[in-house]
Amino acid sequence: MKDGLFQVEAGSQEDVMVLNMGPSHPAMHGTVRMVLTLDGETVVKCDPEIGYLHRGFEKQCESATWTQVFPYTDRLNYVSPMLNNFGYAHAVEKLLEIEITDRAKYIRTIMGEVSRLSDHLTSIGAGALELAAMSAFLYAIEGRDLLWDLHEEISGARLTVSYARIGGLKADLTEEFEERWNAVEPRIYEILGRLDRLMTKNRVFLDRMQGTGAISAEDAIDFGFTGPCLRSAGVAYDVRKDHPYFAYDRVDFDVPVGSTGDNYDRYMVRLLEAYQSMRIIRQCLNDLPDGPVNVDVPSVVLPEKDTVYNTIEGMINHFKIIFEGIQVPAGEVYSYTEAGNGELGFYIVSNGTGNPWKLRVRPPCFYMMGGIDRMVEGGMIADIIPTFDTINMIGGEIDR
Amino acid sequence: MPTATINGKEVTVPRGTAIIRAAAMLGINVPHFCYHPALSAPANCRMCLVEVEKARKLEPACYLKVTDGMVVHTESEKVVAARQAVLEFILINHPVDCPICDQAGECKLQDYYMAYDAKPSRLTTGKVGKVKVYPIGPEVVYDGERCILCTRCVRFCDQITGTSELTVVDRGDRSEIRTFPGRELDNPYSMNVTDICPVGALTTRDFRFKCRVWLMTSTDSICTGCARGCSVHLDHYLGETQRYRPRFNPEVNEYWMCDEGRLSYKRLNANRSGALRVGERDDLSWPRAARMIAGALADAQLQPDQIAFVASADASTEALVAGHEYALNILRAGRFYWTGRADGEGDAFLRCADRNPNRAGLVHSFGEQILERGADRLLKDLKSGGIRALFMMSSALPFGREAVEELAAEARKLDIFILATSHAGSLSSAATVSLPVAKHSEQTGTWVNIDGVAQTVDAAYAPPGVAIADWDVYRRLAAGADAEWPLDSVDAIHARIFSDEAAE
Amino acid sequence: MAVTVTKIPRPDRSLWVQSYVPEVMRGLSITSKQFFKNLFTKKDVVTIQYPEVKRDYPERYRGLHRLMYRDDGQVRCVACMCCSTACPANCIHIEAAEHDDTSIEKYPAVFVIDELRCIVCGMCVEACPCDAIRMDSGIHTHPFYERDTAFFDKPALLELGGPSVAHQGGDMKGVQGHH
Amino acid sequence: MSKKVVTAVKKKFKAAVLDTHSRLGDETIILDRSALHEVCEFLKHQPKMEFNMLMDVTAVDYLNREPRFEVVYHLYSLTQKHRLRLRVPLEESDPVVPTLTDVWRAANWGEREVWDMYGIRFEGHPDLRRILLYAEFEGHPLRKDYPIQRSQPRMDLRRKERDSVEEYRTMHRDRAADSDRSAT
Amino acid sequence: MLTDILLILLKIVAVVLLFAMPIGSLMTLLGDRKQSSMIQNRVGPNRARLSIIPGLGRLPLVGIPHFLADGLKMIFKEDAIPDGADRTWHNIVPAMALFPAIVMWAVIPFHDHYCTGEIVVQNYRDICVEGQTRNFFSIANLDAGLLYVFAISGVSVYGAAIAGWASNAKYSLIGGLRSSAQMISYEVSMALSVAGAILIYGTLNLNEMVVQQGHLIGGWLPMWGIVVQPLAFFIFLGAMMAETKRAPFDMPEGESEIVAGYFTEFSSMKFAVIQLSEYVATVFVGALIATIFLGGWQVPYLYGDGFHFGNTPTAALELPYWAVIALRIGAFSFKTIFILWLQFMLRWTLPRFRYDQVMNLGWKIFLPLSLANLVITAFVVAIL
Repeated sequence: MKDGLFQVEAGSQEDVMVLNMGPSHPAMHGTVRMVLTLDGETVVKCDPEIGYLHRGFEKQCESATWTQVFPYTDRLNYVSPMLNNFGYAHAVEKLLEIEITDRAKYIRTIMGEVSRLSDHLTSIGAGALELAAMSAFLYAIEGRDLLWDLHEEISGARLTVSYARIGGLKADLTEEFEERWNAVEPRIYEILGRLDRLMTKNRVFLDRMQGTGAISAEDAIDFGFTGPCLRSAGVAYDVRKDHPYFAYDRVDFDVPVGSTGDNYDRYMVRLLEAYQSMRIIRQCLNDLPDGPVNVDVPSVVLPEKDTVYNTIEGMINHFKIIFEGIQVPAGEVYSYTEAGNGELGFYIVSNGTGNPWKLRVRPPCFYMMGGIDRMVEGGMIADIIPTFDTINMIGGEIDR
Repeated sequence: MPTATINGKEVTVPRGTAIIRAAAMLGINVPHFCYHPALSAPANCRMCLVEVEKARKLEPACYLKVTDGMVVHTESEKVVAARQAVLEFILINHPVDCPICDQAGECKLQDYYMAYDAKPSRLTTGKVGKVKVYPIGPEVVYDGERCILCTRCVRFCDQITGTSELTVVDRGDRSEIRTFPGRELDNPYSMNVTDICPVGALTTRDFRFKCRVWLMTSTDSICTGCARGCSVHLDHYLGETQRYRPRFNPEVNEYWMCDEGRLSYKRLNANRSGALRVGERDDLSWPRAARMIAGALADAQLQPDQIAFVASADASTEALVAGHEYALNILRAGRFYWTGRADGEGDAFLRCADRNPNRAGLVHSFGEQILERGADRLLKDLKSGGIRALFMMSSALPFGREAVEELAAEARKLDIFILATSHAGSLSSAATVSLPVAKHSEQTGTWVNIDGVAQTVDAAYAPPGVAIADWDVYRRLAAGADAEWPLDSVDAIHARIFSDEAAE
Repeated sequence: MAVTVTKIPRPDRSLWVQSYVPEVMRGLSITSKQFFKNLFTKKDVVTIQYPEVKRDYPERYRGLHRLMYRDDGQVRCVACMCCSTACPANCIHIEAAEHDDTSIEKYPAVFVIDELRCIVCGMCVEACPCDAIRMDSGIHTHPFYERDTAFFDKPALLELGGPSVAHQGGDMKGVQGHH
Repeated sequence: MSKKVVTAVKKKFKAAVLDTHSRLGDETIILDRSALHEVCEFLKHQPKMEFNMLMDVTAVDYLNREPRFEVVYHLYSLTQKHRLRLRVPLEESDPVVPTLTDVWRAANWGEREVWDMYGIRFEGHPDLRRILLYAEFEGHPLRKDYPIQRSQPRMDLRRKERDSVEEYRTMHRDRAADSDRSAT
Repeated sequence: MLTDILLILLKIVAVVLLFAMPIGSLMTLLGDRKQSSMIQNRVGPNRARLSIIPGLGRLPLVGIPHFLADGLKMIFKEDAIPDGADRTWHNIVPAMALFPAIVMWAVIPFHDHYCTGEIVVQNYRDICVEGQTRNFFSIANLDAGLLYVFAISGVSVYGAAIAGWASNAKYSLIGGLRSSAQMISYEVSMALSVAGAILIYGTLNLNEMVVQQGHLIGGWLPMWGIVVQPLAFFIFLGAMMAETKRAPFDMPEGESEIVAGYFTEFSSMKFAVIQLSEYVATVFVGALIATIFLGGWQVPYLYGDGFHFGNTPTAALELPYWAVIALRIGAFSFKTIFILWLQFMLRWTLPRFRYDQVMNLGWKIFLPLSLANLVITAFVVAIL
């Protein structure tokens, strides 16, 4: 063995090996690098390194109009793009002091939950995949594809939806949407059931998940965990419940909460939340009110195309919004919504022009990655895999 | 000195001041179309109606003079309702033209509609069609449908140029702007009407469809077309100047500029060269090139009398000061010449016969006597021999193409011919060394106009290729010669210029 | 609203679980059910055999751009630059020019979309005030073997396009101008 | 609810509170940096406040304004369900704030990102490295005077990175020494 | 003498090239790809196509052309050897991995010895009268057949361990270490679990074992290994899967943890050979389990002269000898493939163990269980 490349000497406690896990590694989705110091297979030190997917999101947003930010937000947590869209729209609406229409609220709730389902399915499936249970992964992905078909149906794209608009939505639901959902619903239930039966009680799976990557509630709070990861540690914090927005105060759903904060709890939180999302969508579809999807504020919402084509008033309105951008009053706002991974915050500073002066995203998994070393140190290399997965770090979101 | 209260704030103004001016003093903008501070106020657009307490109806702010104790509201409910009504009326016959209208983006109608009305029209009848793309003058195109008949253009021709080409013809909703029979809008200041037109009715042929205004960035600059040095807004997009618009400067040009100057921006874009060439090599870096130039000058072992330096009346004062320093202490030139554009036609308003923007700066840097040694003299001296090395600043030449070729032919015979230039041409291909320099839109510079008004402007965009600011050229050449150089920043040069002035 | 919390059950490690076999059997029952089902009926197979079978894109699907034309076959676009302004990726290049027909006045002499740079967000369609550009061609952006071929110019975009039926310009058309 | 918090902080740290506002329901305290640490300790541990979560750390660059920078903290209380924003203005010439890593560990990565993006230093931070960008990056990109199109110089291959084995050994030695001490 | 050598060569060719290798490599395709696609609601490989019968167009042939295309591709891929690797060992290692996997096949009986004379069935055994028995259906009829298997499988650990070591890469090294630890550990329970079977059948000769499994308990229940040693069957299956590093015991390659384990740094044909050896070993596991626990080439109630229901001297349904041989070889192949199918089903169903859990399973569960199994079997055998 050549000296300096790596050393494996017997006997001494001190002899450890450094292993670069990533950035190019099958399990480090979204290119993350973990500099591991290993004692045998035990991780004694973990130094996560992120930023390989940094795209200058916040810098770009500062030179985009308020509307042009939407395509960028699609690419934050790219597994649940709708939630980012809505989170951002919600923040700007808060700054503009606009209350969106009831129908828009319900549609946002529905599509947000569809996105959340796809996020949870991905997390569960990818976790299974990385534990080598390939079939479970593909079942989950099949379910996710059905959900993305719905994305495509109403927004025109599966992933880069750009569906929300400030003051409402790009378009109403299609007429067939409810029919489509009725067809998809039983299949998603079937897939969730299949995943549950394949894994939840399987001892191989339990051994891998239980007791690994655990974090206490105090630590989780201290590190700024939110979402399923915080709830798995036993803290029932869900923005949808604690600070309801959209139509969440009008639907009935439960918040699954774990007790130990280990991988198994995180997996279960996601699985059970998926069922809750199904419930929410069904309720919203049943109570979906009629009416417009966009608010009646001409300075914010683009006029109808017919008006643009045929009247100078509509044309002027259209032009002003396109070339100047929406004029958002100067001020600052912090708005928070529950994204797939936890509290997705937008801190926006406007100087009263068509571009944001500062647009900060609080990516939920950023703070969770900040605590991951605490969760994997002392465990084995193999434990990093389910831990990293149940945290559900999304590269686009953490690196922006 | 009457004192009035506008929107709750008191203001004291000279007698005879219109409410709109008084409001402007308080920073309150009263929307208007027909009113222009340099023109008379006909109060025909009715957009500036404001509520004056104790008056029976709303009053035009552009026309009504402030009287003592007047209480004015410019944003009251009544006023806003009136503005909405005015806008609705104006828009009744306005075509759906924003996509093809050059004014879109800086159009008052758009601004006010979004600010005050933003309501759909109640109009159900068709719009009145009028003339489109009407060539009202050689530089200006008229669109009758977009015109709101504010008559600013008519008043401009009456009151500013005194040429009176324009008038309103027809009545009611068929009214249009026209020239008097047999005439054209062809005075040397005709393009100003497009600036003052609040909508897209009058547009310039030059800028027509060239670039959308919202895409451009505007930088405050000056026009270098003549010694007047009118203040302009230099609008540029993607590193290219798209147009000049006059910028209000009461000391120089007020609100106006001449057509010739307005079109002089074209020189900034034509034939630009950003390549640095020494001999046959054009892949050199500035430090390397500077060392080679210094080496070549040292090797040639020239007497001061064999070295000539040609200053330019086009260049900024910074460039001239730095050039002077370089010529005296590093180049050690013994002969000084100057070049610049030949005189043209002038008039009593803005246009100067002297077409060089900085003759004053030239005199300031090189002294009065240099004016006697112009381009003709340079050509003559070159022909008579004696000059072996020539350094020439970027400049226009006062004579025609043939004479330029002649000069180039003479320059080819020299041992060393260094040309600092921003354009590619026969002279630059004749040069042994061609140094790329920035235009005035690309560097910080101070220009002194015919009346001695100095204006400092900043770079609007980056120069092409490896071109750099004039003063920086001399700094780098000095560094190449390992010489001491006191003027290593714009600030240092400014310190020298303004301390000189203080000493005088 | 009170937070309704469900506590997640921790599975008890009974012999049933601990002995591996029953749960493995259960897992096998799921996978082998799918296996035999698909072996004999292909009922659950969701794969679409792409080049031979094509999925129908929904009506709102954003695909390749297309330029619409007027009744007389001329390009509908008037080069107002709204789309290139709204484009977050800066992928639309337009050069405007003057049209001989004064009723059209302005048209795009050059209209190029860099389809590789395009992020398919649909902002251009939303921004178009003339119904000139659409993304409903139902064709997705195909791979390009050379960079140059990704630039779709006006003829290429018009080829995908169709006549626009949108009524435009208010009642302007009915009224004759008096030139 | 959180209005009371603002009032209490104002009362207790009169000198350090520069301003407060509550636009759009976001309670905001603008603080002098000297009291930041103390105020945060107070906010975290005071009953009825219990800001046990640091939601986010970020900064804003108000170019051409004095003071130019502002570090912004968003706090949340899981027990009281209220939020608070702290803003700490900083001069361009001296962009330093005390770290909050010892109050909330979440501040660790948040502050690293602010350092990375704005070049604001956090005094006492245990590991103030760049986080999203690489160590050799020149400048701080979210500053308003960093042009969006600017490109970075090409960097050389790194010969050797931080030696984690060495770090671990030191750690291990210290730990061994500690246990030796406690044994004797 | 010469004919013997020729016969052995013929048998080697037949077993290795007609059975082990084709099934082994086809499994890469059918098991790994086609079977998984069926489980996962996909179509699986069907893009590479061949035109075999003119006029029928190009057919996907359940993906077999993919296998050919892959082989072709592998040959032309670059053989990358990491900087600082031990080139000699790096080059030798694939052969070292393949060698034991193939050599083990020597003792697998595909059928009973060929009888040149007449067959009389007595007490569930074929007895060859008036003729010789010829060993046509296994390469070598070793009396210590099972020991030979254990011995050779002990050698196979070197392939993985050295592959990991010779690559000069950390992931490979971890993979190599994991595989050596795992393979050595599982050999213990593997050997102990079949010890019960050895006690019952009283032989180490695999063919003899199979012959004995033709016995019918109570006249109807075949005395297959799985019937008399059910626990040992599960342990042996698990241990053999661990031995061949198949999922869920694929720690040494665990792609989500250590990229690809010991063969991370192998490419082109070298990679293909390592893969192939793994699959050949997998097929061997099928064959061995079929031999020991599923009655090998035995078809229930079928003996040399036809079907017997009960301990009768004459067949209830007489069959010609060639048909019997064909049925039995078919049965053996079917059983082997069934075990293979089962292994792949498990692979696509179960998550992977963790490294220490595998060791626990081996030492703390399989070992005591197989010991207990052995003791109980010993008692029972002694009593009977």
